Amino acid sequence: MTARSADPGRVRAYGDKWNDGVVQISFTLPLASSARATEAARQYVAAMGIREPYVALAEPIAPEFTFFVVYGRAAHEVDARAIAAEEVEAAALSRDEIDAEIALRFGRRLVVLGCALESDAHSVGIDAIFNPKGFSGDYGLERYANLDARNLGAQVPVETVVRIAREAAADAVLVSATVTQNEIHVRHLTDLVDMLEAEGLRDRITLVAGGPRIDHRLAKELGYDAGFGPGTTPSRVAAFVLEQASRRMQAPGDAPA
Amino acid sequence: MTARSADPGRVRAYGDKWNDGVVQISFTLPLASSARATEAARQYVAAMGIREPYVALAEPIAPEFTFFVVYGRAAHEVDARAIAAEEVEAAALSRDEIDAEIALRFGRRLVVLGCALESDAHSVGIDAIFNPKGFSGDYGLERYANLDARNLGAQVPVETVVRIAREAAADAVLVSATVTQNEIHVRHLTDLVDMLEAEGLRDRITLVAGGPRIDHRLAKELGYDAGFGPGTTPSRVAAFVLEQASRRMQAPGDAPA
Amino acid sequence: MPPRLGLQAETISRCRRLARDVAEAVRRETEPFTTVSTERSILRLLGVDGVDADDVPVPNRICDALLAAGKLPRGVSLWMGSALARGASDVSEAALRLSRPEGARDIEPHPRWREALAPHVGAGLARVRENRAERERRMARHPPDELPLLYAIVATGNIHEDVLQAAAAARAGAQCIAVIRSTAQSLLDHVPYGATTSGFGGTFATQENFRLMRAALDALEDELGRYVRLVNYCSGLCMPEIAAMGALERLDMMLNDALYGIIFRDINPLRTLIDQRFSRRINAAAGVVINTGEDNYLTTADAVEQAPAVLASQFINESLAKDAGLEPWQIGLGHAFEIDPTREDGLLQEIAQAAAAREIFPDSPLKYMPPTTHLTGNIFRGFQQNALFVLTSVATGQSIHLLGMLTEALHTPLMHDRWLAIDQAKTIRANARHLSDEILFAPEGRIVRRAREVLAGAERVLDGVARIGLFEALASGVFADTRRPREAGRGRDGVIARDPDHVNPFLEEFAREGAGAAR
Amino acid sequence: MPPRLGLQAETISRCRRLARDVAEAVRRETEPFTTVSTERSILRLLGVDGVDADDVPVPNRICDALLAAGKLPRGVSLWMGSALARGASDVSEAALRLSRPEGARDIEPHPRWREALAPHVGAGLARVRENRAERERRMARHPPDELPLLYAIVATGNIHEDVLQAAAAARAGAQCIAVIRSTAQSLLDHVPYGATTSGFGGTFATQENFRLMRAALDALEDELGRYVRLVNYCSGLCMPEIAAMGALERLDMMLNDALYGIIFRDINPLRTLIDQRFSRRINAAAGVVINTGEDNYLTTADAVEQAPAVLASQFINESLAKDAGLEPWQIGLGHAFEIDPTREDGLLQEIAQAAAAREIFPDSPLKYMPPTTHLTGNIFRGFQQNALFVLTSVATGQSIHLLGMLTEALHTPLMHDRWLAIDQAKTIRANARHLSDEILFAPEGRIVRRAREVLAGAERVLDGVARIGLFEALASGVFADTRRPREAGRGRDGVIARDPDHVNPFLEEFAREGAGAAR
Ligand code: B12
Ligand code: B12
Ligand SMILES: Cc1ncc(COP(=O)(O)O)c(C=O)c1O
Ligand SMILES: Cc1ncc(COP(=O)(O)O)c(C=O)c1O
Repeated sequence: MTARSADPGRVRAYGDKWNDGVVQISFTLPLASSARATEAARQYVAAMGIREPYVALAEPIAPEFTFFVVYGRAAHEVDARAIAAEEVEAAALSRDEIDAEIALRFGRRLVVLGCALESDAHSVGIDAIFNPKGFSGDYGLERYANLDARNLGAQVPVETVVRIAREAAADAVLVSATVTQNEIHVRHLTDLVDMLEAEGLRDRITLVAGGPRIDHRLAKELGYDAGFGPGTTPSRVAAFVLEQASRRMQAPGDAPA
Repeated sequence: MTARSADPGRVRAYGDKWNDGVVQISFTLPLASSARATEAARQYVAAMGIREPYVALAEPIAPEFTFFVVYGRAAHEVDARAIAAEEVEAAALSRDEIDAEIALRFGRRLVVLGCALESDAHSVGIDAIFNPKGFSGDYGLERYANLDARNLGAQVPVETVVRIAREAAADAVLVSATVTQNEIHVRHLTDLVDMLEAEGLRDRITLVAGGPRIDHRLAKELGYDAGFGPGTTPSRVAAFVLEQASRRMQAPGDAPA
Repeated sequence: MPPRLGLQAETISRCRRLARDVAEAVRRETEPFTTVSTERSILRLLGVDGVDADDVPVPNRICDALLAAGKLPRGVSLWMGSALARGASDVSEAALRLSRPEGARDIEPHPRWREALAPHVGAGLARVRENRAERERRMARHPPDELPLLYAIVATGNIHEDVLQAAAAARAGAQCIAVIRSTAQSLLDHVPYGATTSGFGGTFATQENFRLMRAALDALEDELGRYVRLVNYCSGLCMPEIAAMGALERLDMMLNDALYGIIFRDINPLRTLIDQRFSRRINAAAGVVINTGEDNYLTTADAVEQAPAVLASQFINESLAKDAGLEPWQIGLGHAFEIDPTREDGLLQEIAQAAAAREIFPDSPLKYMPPTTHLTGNIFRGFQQNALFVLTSVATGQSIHLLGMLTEALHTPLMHDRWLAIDQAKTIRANARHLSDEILFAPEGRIVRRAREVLAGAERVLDGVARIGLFEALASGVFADTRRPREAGRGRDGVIARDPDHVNPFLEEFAREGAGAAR
Repeated sequence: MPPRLGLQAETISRCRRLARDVAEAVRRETEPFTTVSTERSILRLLGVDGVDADDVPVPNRICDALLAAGKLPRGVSLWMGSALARGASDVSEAALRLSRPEGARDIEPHPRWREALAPHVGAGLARVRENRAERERRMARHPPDELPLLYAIVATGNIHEDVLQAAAAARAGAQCIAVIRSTAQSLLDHVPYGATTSGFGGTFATQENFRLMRAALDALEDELGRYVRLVNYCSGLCMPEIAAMGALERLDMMLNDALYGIIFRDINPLRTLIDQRFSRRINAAAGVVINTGEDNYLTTADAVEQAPAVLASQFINESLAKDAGLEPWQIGLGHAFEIDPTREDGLLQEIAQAAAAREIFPDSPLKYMPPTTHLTGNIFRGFQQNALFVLTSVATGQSIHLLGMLTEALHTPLMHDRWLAIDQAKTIRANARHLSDEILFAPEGRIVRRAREVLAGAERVLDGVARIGLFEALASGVFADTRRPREAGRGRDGVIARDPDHVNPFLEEFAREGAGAAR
């Protein structure tokens, strides 16, 4: 008999045996440490559908707070085959291919703006996409022959972005959002979409968001064309911009799916 | 406005705000690292009823396995007031008080055996309860004037325990179980109960289990009078033995609740 | 005694001389000016506080009115004194008058303004001195603190949650509590008012928030048998005002960097360098320990390459601080453990840099910042880096240890993230207590050579800065490859050329007190 | 070159001399005996394998039958040779005959038994030599391994899950894979047969399990560009049999301690000390690196108090190993990082003990075991202790680093527990690569003094043991406060006084090969 292997239709956590479903959960409950608090932790985890919850640690971290580390078995199953991971749909192209395609399809350089909005002073993310140096060996947009890439930096007011987008007739605006506490990023990202729409620019521009807490799904929800998370490389972004800009050229005026 | 405080009827995890329900979950899925696998992890956690699951880490730890660290909000609530934590019911007494009570109630020394069963060679736990040195400043049972405490050590066959229990007319048998992989402790602990019953000794003896993975509930299920987990001090055990032995004296023959 | 590298004393003093030249040039260039924020700080020290119906702080109203009336160049002191001499019953009535456009327009200088103002200057100074004495009394009641001091941050955005979590941290062993500011408060040209409950990535620095946290920490003193230090940020457009507020509410430490605002917040260089001086004057008088922000350089650039720039900046911050009257024990110099953990022998370089800072600034507390940029969603790896960070901190005799969070890459600290960090630091600090006495560095080895290299690099940087001057250096991007021209950046319009008869009575007092003696 | 403590060479050699005396006395006392397990090992080396209908291994059947027939004192070799000389077509047929009671009863010694047996002895030795050569060939193909070697355990109880997880560990960077045995296999007086899938706290050591894991690791060699070492336990009642199996299946390391079984498993001292010698003879010939188990002392007693006992035991294990023909490079001496992490300056003591072991046994690999007893359900704290353990290991030049698990207190390692440990060790090993070259110990400091104290203590222990002899020392509880009388304990009945003409052809061969030269 060999070790039973996974059924992609019924995926479960692997601890040290197939489908044992072992998971580790940690959290703090606002209860003074006691057998009662430990039982509360067990019930809290049980309520998640975790079997055989075992409280490995019940540490009093303040008079009325206890930190717990709990192990147990999550009997839940995921059908990996059925998953349509929300992913940015754009072929992976090299810098040269992209430059070539732009020349071919547009016969001009595409104007791409980059920034972080309002109070967000984190520029390293947007710099990683724009600066020639790029990210993990992949050159930044400013190195692309056929991209007129302008990095506006961080802490740029929404109005400023919109003004420059109009003046420069930008093809794409790339926004970096890093500070997410109390959903502040949602606020700023939405403000930008609203103002672009108010100015009738939204449809003409490929709008992309990125940042450590951004993913494609969230960006779509906020009215962006795409969202990129941790580890994004510039070329993937450039390829997407090319893709979208082309669509817009074909169907001017109306936003693509 | 001051920070909202907890409603003991609706307890939830505290991350950095009251009732934000923030929990951290880590596990490995038998899937190659990919956007799909990350989505599977999100769904697995969502299936536990965790809101806004955020995959902080998706680390390929083997060709077909990915390790995940996920944060999210567990909206579940626990009614802390309703919890009856399964706890050993015995007043906390000092060594002197216990010795005095034994003299008073029994007029003789109580015979207490200790051991770890069969293949389990872990003796530190049972030693912590029996050895004079004791545990975290609390003297061991061998220091009690009115306990005839006999530590049989580890790896003691079940038959041996039963034989000695009969010969010594033991009042209590204390069993330590440390190795729990593949439920081996359940097997050995149950064997002992069965054999004691077969020999008609069960009712005469206070039967106690202990160990890092033992708790009162489990011990009860397995037919023991009590179970003690990590951090147990000898005096708590002695107090319980006194309690139970007294009950047995009053209602000889039939096992107490 | 931490292990020694045997760095050349001459090189070190040459660096110090260069830095002093830089600082003196800055003073000459900034002395002709005052700023709206400096004037507002004077008002706050005089006891002016509160906001008007539109939530605009009274000090802002007054300065704006006087500015509009063309009267600010002579300084708020003259006008407050005159208002009082002309019958204003007290400071708030005087403030009320001057905050009205017509009040500001019509006020005439009064010959006896100084006498009228004196008692209020005295009252402000008295409160600052009393707070300092109070701190010293409280500290004297307890055994000396274990070093390095464990410094924990709270950053919920809600002062009440902050108080709850700060108390938990203090009980767990934190010795300094820093309330992180809401993002980019440095860009506000006024200080928000009252208790605040919604900030982003931090909680607004307001005088009421200072008071609430101070009271919460004082309340723990007897239970803990130690005094818990309170820290906030004294940088940005309101640098000196926050210094004043801190002095009035007995804060113990202030993040107070001469260049941070310029480089990382694009605040006007002139404005910042004028403000940093008065803010540090106030901190000096208040007995506050400042923390410089060199760690920030390492968050955008490679920590190995930037090491010389960090050291150079420490020398400059030190001399600007001394120039403003701070004693060495008040000058907490910042640096950080930011080298890529996967780098071969990277730990040796961290040790070299930490030991070098200790050897070069023997009388100043060193504020050691945790790994941040190289932390990822792997919280276990993060906890490991923080363990090496604590050990390095203890082994090299650092003074103020900012606790690293295993979740640094994910969110502002959760309750238990902070607890884990405190427990980690306490455990390792004790477990390695005397390690610094027991290890020596191999002569001419990798660690010693690295330290020398960094010092030599710093000297080169300082040499360049001294030659062209700090303003020119900032303009040409010497620091963090960021160009900040003298006249550009936020808040330039708040810089005002002083009238010949402009007075800052507090500066005069501080000078008399000889706080400046250290210079 | 790891930092030196400057321990007195005389003291060290005095300890060695005392240990040698102990070892020689043990040999004199054990030479008159053989054991059932030693005889079964001879059978296995001759090629006897398999189980009968009742799952009893054929080697056990034969020894039992010969014992019953009173023929075992003359040794299985004589009877196997005679059976062959009397027409048994091959080893298995000879084995079959002797495994039957009547077969054992009726067999007569044959004058030409040696000639008949010789080819089979030769075949056995050839396979052992060929495996050793094969290992050397494979290793020669790759660059030398990075040190310390990262040693990971698998312990699922199911050999197939073990294989899966071992491959994952090897790919992640593990250089040694140890398959932990099912609990208390040491108490079985036979070796289970075939592939097994249900063990407790580990997986049964069987020859088939050895083969499966060996094949799985060899299959990774080209992908990884390195040879992955396989480890198992060669202790307990079947000590030499497992050594034989390991030699036949090309295991690379064996946990093989002269005293572990006696002290921690209550196995008869005489039996163990006879068996350890032949098992080590086999390991010597097979080019196996043994690991001693001194770490176990620290799991029941305080690591600071026990340090001298650990060192004394290392000296004894070393001399018994040399006495059995093992070269210094084959003698992996065990110790552990088990001091209470909350102990003041505890880390300094760990460093002192680790550096002392390195200095005292310069030519032997040191097997450094992770913190276990002080690990708790706080998995983060556990990960932190393991980080300090790795750093200490690297800084003091340890050779074999057993990876600590953050979940040590909870369960046998999960897939990702192991990955985290490997990633941690790889990262710190590189990040601190040359740290051992760069630090020195303060002369006469806490670390140096502690090392001296431990060595002095060890000398006292050895002195006592040498005076009364090892058996008496074991009986009087010198080690781990556990009393083990010479005649008590499991498996005493398996000890048999040898007949004058008893021969062990393999021992003869090993001696001829001069493996024993090292003595
Ligand atoms: C560096 C840093 C800083 C530096 C910023 C310097 C600078 N000029 O950028 C300094 C020290 C100034 C700083 C300050 C603060 N910071 Co900060 N900082 C960080 C840190 C350590 C690293 C961020 C970073 O540079 N990552 C490296 C880049 C390359 O990664 P990235 O941003 O994810 O970008 C990649 C992808 O996301 C993607 N991407 C990013 N943007 C975009 C955009 C587009 C269009 C696309 C396609 C892709 C894309 O591509 C990039 C390459 O793959 C993080 C913690 C951490 N380890 O992550 C905290 C962190 C981001 N900071 C934080 C906070 C709260 C602050 C402060 C607000 C704290 C305070 N109150 O003072 C301040 C104020 C800053 C402000 N006003 O916004 C929090 C945010 C918490 C949250 N989620 O809300 C973090 C997570 C730390 C923490 N745990 O508290 N910070
Ligand atoms: C020390 C130790 C050993 C020593 C044991 C020495 C000895 N004579 O006891 C040695 C090295 C021999 C050993 C060997 C093995 N061990 Co071990 N060992 C441990 C270790 C490190 C510490 C256990 C300990 O001493 N705890 C200290 C005592 C005081 O705590 P305690 O037992 O919980 O006891 C307290 C309470 O539980 C309670 N209590 C305990 N018993 C009783 C009884 C009664 C009646 C009462 C009232 C209370 C009570 O009171 C005590 C005081 O508060 C743990 C890991 C860890 N950190 O916990 C692994 C561990 C227990 N061992 C483990 C394993 C698997 C083994 C082996 C089987 C591995 C192998 N295959 O070789 C072997 C074989 C042992 C065997 N045959 O059983 C696993 C068990 C996994 C599992 N849950 O199944 C652990 C968890 C390590 C791991 N992660 O793999 N081990
Ligand atoms: C000196 C100094 N001031 C201020 C800040 C951050 O505050 P703000 O975001 O308000 O600029 C930092 C951040 O590290 C700092 O080092
Ligand atoms: C030398 C040695 N043999 C064997 C073992 C454990 O195996 P068993 O449980 O079969 O005795 C150990 C455990 O650490 C050991 O150190």
